[in-house]
Amino acid sequence: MSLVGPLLLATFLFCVGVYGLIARRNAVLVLISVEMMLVSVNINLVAFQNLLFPAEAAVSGQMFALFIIAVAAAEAGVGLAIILNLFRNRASVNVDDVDLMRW
Amino acid sequence: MLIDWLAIAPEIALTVTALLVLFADLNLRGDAKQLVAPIAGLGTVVAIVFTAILWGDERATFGGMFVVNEYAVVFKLLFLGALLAILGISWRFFAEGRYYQGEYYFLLLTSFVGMIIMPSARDLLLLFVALETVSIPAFIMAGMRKRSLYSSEAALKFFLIGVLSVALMLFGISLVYGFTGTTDLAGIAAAIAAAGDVEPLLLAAVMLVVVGFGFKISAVPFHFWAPDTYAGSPLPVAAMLAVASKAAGFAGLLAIAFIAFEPLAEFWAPVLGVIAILTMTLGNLIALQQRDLIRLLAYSSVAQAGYMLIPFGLARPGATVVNDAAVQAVLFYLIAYAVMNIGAFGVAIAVHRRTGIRSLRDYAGLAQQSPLMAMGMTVFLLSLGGAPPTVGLWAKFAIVQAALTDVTMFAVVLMVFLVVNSVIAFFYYLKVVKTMWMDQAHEGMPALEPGFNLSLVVIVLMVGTVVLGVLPGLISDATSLTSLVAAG
Amino acid sequence: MDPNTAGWALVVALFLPLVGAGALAVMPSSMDRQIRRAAVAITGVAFALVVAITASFDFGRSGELQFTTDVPWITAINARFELGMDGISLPLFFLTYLLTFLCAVYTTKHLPEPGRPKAFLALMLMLQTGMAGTFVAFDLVLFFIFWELVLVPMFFMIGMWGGPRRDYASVKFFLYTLFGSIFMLVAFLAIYFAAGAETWSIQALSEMAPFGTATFQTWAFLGIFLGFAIKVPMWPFHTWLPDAHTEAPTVGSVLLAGVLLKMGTYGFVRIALPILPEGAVRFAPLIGVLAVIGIIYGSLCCLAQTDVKRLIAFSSVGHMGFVMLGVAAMNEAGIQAALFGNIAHGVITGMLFFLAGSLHERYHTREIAVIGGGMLKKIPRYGVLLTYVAVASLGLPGLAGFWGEFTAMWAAISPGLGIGDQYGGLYLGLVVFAAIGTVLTAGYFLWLLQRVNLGNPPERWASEPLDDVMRIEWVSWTPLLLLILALGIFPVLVFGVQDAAVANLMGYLGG
Amino acid sequence: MDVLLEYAWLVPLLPLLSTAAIAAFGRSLPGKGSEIGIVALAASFVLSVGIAWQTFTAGLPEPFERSLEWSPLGGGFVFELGMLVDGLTAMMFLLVTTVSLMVHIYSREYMKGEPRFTYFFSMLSLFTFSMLLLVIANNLLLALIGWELVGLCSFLLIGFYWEDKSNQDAGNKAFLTTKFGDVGLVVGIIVLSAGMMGLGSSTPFNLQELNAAAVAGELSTGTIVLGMLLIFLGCVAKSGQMPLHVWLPDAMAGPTPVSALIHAATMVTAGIFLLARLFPVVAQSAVVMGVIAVVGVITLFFGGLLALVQDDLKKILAYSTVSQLGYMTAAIGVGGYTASIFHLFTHGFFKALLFLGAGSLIHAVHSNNISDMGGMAKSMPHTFWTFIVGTLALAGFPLTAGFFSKDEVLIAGDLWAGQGLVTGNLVYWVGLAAAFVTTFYMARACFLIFAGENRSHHAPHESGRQMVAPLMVLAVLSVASGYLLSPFSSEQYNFEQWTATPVIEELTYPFIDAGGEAAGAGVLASGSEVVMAAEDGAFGVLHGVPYWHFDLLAIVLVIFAAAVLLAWRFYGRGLPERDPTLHMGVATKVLVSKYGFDEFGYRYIVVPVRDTFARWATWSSNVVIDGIVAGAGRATKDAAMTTYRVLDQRVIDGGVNGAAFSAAWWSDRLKRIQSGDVQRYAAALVAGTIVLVLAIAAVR
Repeated sequence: MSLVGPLLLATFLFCVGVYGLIARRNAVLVLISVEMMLVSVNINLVAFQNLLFPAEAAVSGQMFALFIIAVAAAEAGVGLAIILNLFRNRASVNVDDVDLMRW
Repeated sequence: MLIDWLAIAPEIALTVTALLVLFADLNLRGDAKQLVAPIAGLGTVVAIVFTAILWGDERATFGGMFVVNEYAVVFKLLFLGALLAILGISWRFFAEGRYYQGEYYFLLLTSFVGMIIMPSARDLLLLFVALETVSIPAFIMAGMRKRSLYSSEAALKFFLIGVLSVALMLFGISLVYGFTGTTDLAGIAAAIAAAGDVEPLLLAAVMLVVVGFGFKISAVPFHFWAPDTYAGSPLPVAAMLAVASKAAGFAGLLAIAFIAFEPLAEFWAPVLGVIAILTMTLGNLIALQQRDLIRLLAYSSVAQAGYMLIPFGLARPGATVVNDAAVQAVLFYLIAYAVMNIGAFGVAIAVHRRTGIRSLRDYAGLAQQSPLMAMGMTVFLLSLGGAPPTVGLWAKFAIVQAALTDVTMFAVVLMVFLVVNSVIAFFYYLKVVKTMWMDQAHEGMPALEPGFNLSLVVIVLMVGTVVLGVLPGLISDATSLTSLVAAG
Repeated sequence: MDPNTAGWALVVALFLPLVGAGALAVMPSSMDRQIRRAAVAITGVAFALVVAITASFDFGRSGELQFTTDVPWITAINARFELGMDGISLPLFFLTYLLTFLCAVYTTKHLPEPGRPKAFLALMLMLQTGMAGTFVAFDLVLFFIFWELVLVPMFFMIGMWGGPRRDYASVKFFLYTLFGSIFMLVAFLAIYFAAGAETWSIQALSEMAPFGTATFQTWAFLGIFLGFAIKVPMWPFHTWLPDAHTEAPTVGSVLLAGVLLKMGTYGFVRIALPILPEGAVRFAPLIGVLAVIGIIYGSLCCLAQTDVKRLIAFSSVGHMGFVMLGVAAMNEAGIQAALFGNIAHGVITGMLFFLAGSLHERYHTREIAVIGGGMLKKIPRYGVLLTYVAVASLGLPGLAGFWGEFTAMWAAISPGLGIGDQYGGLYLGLVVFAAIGTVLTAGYFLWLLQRVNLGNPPERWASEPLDDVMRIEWVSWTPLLLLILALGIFPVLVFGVQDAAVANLMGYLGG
Repeated sequence: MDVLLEYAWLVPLLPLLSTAAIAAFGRSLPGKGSEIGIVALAASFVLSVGIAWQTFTAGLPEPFERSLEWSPLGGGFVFELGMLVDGLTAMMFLLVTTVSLMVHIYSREYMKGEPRFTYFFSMLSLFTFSMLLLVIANNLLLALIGWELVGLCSFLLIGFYWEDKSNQDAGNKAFLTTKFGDVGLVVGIIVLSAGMMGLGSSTPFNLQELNAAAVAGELSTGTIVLGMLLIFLGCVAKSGQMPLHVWLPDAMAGPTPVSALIHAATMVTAGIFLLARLFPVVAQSAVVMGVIAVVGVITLFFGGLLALVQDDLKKILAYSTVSQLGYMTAAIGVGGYTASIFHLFTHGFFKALLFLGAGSLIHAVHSNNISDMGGMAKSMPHTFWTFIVGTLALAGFPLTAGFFSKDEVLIAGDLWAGQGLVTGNLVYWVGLAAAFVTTFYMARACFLIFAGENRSHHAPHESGRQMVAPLMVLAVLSVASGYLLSPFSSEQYNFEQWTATPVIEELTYPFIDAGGEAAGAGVLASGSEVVMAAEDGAFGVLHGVPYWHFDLLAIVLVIFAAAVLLAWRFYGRGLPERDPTLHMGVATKVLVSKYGFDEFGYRYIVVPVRDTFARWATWSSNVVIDGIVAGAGRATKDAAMTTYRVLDQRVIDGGVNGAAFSAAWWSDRLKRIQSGDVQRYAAALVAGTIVLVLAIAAVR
């Protein structure tokens, strides 16, 4: 199986994630876009592992993917907590409103 | 495979302490909660003892993923020392601020666990885990003051930029893995060296990895979060972010730059050099305009990161002498930076905790109110600027020295920027000093009561700054021993 | 004391003031008197020690280092704690302690707003260690530390006890000098590596010299030149000086003019010339030209001043011009002249600033027009002193000022190291212009005297009770007044001490 | 017995000590310190007499030199504190100590009741010391020190009455003008010493070595010409030569005794003395001698003319001093070494006499103006005859000192002309013309002062003993001193051999190679008495005692008679109620109406001389040269202002500050990047990353 497909998919997901992070106003959506980026990374790793280095004993690619999933979960939790707290303080999850501090 | 427990003893000690703190906080009630701080301090001391024991011997475990050598030990000691200092300046702040001190100390310790792993990590995976262990608790700590808009805004900005940069870094890592088929730093270096001609995409991947750490050390253009986060989050957290987590970032950056991607130095060195120039210049110039002391310190710490990036700009593949000099310069600068910057934040906390003041103008006449604090601040700022007889001078000295071990045109350019920037920096450092000493105090300023721990920390750091300024040998001798080659 | 073994004496003399500063710092601010007395005691003891050192100095071997201390300091970079003293260091070292002592005495009665003698004197003592160290440090790194150590206390002196524009002046002083000294540091490191990264010892490097390529010598010298030229200050790097002097408190100005400026020339003679001879030779004509421009220019500016203190400040530019002209001559006589000019200017201008200070205390203004003359009638003793010192400053033979100026011109007529063959004409021109500078100097001093001293006091002062020179002022001034005369009559006091040392120096320069 | 010479250093030292002593506890003494000065001066006077006798009877020995190394100057060169005692030194000693002593005594009465009486005396002593130091110096550097010190004393004493501005200005003018000359002197000394260093001398300032080297032709012509011309500039300023004489008349603002001592007898002759000291060097270059001669001639003539239209007695004397100094300078320029210093010697006495006399008169009538005097002969007999003696000497009346010395100058010019050197003729003829002028204005002054009625508002009375005694002593000297070098003086012991030294004796002028009939430059000499010093037949300095030059004597007498008669014609009966000086139109009418001869004389001699020339000279002096000096001063001040305001404050300083400000400006712009919007941050971050990626690709 060719490496092109997975890589294209990963890149596409990643770019979507970046776009979402920059463009979407809703904090939750921003968070989701971040998750998409991480997922794309996982796809990359697993694809490389299986297609390029199937013989590697340490299977470090997939290991890495597993770790990323775990960490991503933690990040998502923390992120949601922060957003929740923000929503408590000001009844909005709109990222634009968050600009008290500048300069 | 069996585990070298002694090698990871400091990490274990700190983790256990963290759990203890959490447990104690859950079970203790009322003022008894105050106990958590001493516990944390005690645990840190234990960790320091373990680390000290490790001085001088070479250990590796987890299949070489985790390495202990002098380089790592120096870093760990730096982190643990910083931890002690931050505990010292945190205590009254949280005790009186009715914050969630139990959680705070737990998160703080956890974050530091990540930091002391960082210099030992010799695998991208471990580096990544350590980095996240540093960051995630930090995200929460930044938002510690739950009711404060500022605090939560700080947390959000910190979090978003953080995860974004991590994502970018991970993408880079995945590509690197794709090229080299391993995540072991030495292995990566070997693979790259073997590969011969260099793929542009690989270089791109390298840059993406750099971004991750660039965020941690708040190098331009990844620095935007820093001022807002420092300003918004509780001051001890700001101190921690400005010093410890920045140092952690440098530890990681050193590892990947001088071990994994050392063969590519000819490509990334100039880029990092340019980033250094941008960082120090931009940081200094913006700092000139700051009226809020914390923001001023934030930008100054951005500029400081710029100075510390200079040695990276000097790296060259295979040039062991230059690279070692560079690493030592960074290490030395980090230590000096930790001493003087934590001190500066300590004084800021002392003033702020009592008077709620952060605007520069309100520091007027601080000298009359509390000569000790004013003196301390003066020493720290002069040191940050690099005036003798303070350790700051030697930090800059070390960088210049590294730059001149083998002079190149680019090195000269970097030097000129360093000189000009140090002079610019004095503009705003002196501005603070002048306000404290030469302006008249406003009426109705509540007197300062820094409290014992804080005063102790400030005094110790102040003395340290000056003593090291007179006898830099105390650390330069240690840092000069530590070279990454031994660590490779 | 045996000059060969008693290195401790130098170390003690050097760090005594610093310790004293610490001692003062712990005294409660309420003990105003005691603090001032303590400062006098400290500086007095230090000065006595220096007198003892001078007494036991082996003048027969003034060319070699004496009272040496040499211990490892920063092993990582081979920096050593190397102290010593030869014929060139001794006079400056002595002057430093004398002036500081007198300043301490003076401060027992006079201290500008906002008082706070503790802080003031502590800073002064720190300053003393910094200044003195510069003259006896024989390791480039150590030298640099002492050099920079001076900045901070002086910054505070100007910034806290200074005049109305003190903020501007203090920051300007600090940044201006800092700027130069960082380039100097870079140059030092360049030298260190060019010489094989083994030693920072000035002696050793001088013996190794010349090393490095011609380009290296030029660039390294340029770096050092920036550092020292700003300190001297040479035209056009002088603009920090008038502001600093005008705003600084009396004691600050005295030390600034008396010692700080000397550090620049000393640096040129001790470091720049012997370690980078080729660069020095290449730069000599430039230095000469700048020096003479400084002479003419400084005097012209003096003619334009309306503020006594500012006038004196500008006169320093002119006088240091003569000093640098001596350096530019690049021969023994020139170096001698430069160093003598250093001492003479230190004593005379230091004294002038004392006078300007107490002038301000009496009239509460330094505007010549406001004072409006008649001081010889109103406060005759003071007027006589002013005349005496002014006349000394315009280089009258028989007083200290003459020897530096004349010998500088005399030496510049036949510059050494083969510069004469190439630039003989240029140097002749320099001498002529320098000589014209002496006329201008005489011009502005006489004019100053005419406007403040002579004539009848204007009525606004006629009734005012202004007290003549007070006892404390006599005490703190007499030594300088005598020194001015002594140096004028016995130039050998300085020339003789320096002779062998300068000869050594020229040995390094291959002259 | 050289023992006296061994102690020559005491001569300058004593006045120095007295200076200190007077300053220290002069006030507490009964005589306010004056006695200390007089005692000290008397002592050095006695010593000087002894030394003079020593050298006078010693024949022609090598100069007596003693020196000790005072200080190294670096490079193995030494500044030596040393004394050089020869005839010239002894002569100056005698002159300075005598006049100074007289002035000290005189001042006791003259300055009585003055404020700062004590200060005055200590300054007098200090001046005497400085002058003697300059005289005794064995090297140029030491001489320079003395030179500068006399300048300072002059400055301090001119401005003695510093309450009013004009005196302050006079003092500054004097100091600065001479200081300007010192630029030349200093650089000149440096140039010569550089030459000596080139010859490997370790004492490059030593006078004897310098002279010897010059005579031996070791010094390059360039060095000599450049060095000497520069030094001469110093002399021009100090000795009031044109065009730098402007300060001298103003210097009369000082007390009269000061004018007598400093601005007539001693200090102003320092320049001449220096030229005499360096005569062997001067004599090496035709250019130098030419310049000196021309400057001297111009000065002696036009300086004299200026005195014609003065009303202030001291100014008249001042201009006459200028003119007499011109004679001395000119004499040096035409090789009249002996003539020059002989005139210096005699002039010292009679000019001091005249000034002290003037002082006595002014003391009596409380005015400087001769128009306020008149008829003094009756009321002040002693002053009268002493003043007349002085006048005769100044006018060069036969058998007075002035006669012998001035005529020697003329003869020197004549002999020089004999070598086909035009400057010789200049000196001879212009010198004669100036003699006429001198006589005329002195006669005018005398008539207006002593003849006619008393025009003052006070009852004039003779001054006291302390003032008259010095007058008498000086009067005697004004006549006697001339006989040291006259047809009457001895073959072996006379002024010429007294002041000559071996170097001078063997001196030859390299630029003159007239073999055959050689004539002496130094003295009235010709024919049998002439002894050639140089074997090669080159024109050398000759010696021998003078003999009567009846032709010259005749001319002098005629001129004298003419001038006096002319003066007497106009002023003989005191100041006419319609003073011809002011209303010459009326005067002309009177003359025309009476004698055609008078009219002729008046129209063709008096008018041109007194009005046209004098007016022009006055104008040139006061307007042009003064104007230039003043203008220079103003220009400098303006230049100063501009330099300071524009260049220093704006450009240079502005640059420094500008850098700082621009930093602030940038800072203000840059900080706005921190927009506060987290997504912008993110965008920036991503953008940054992309740039990095591209950048590194570019690096590759």
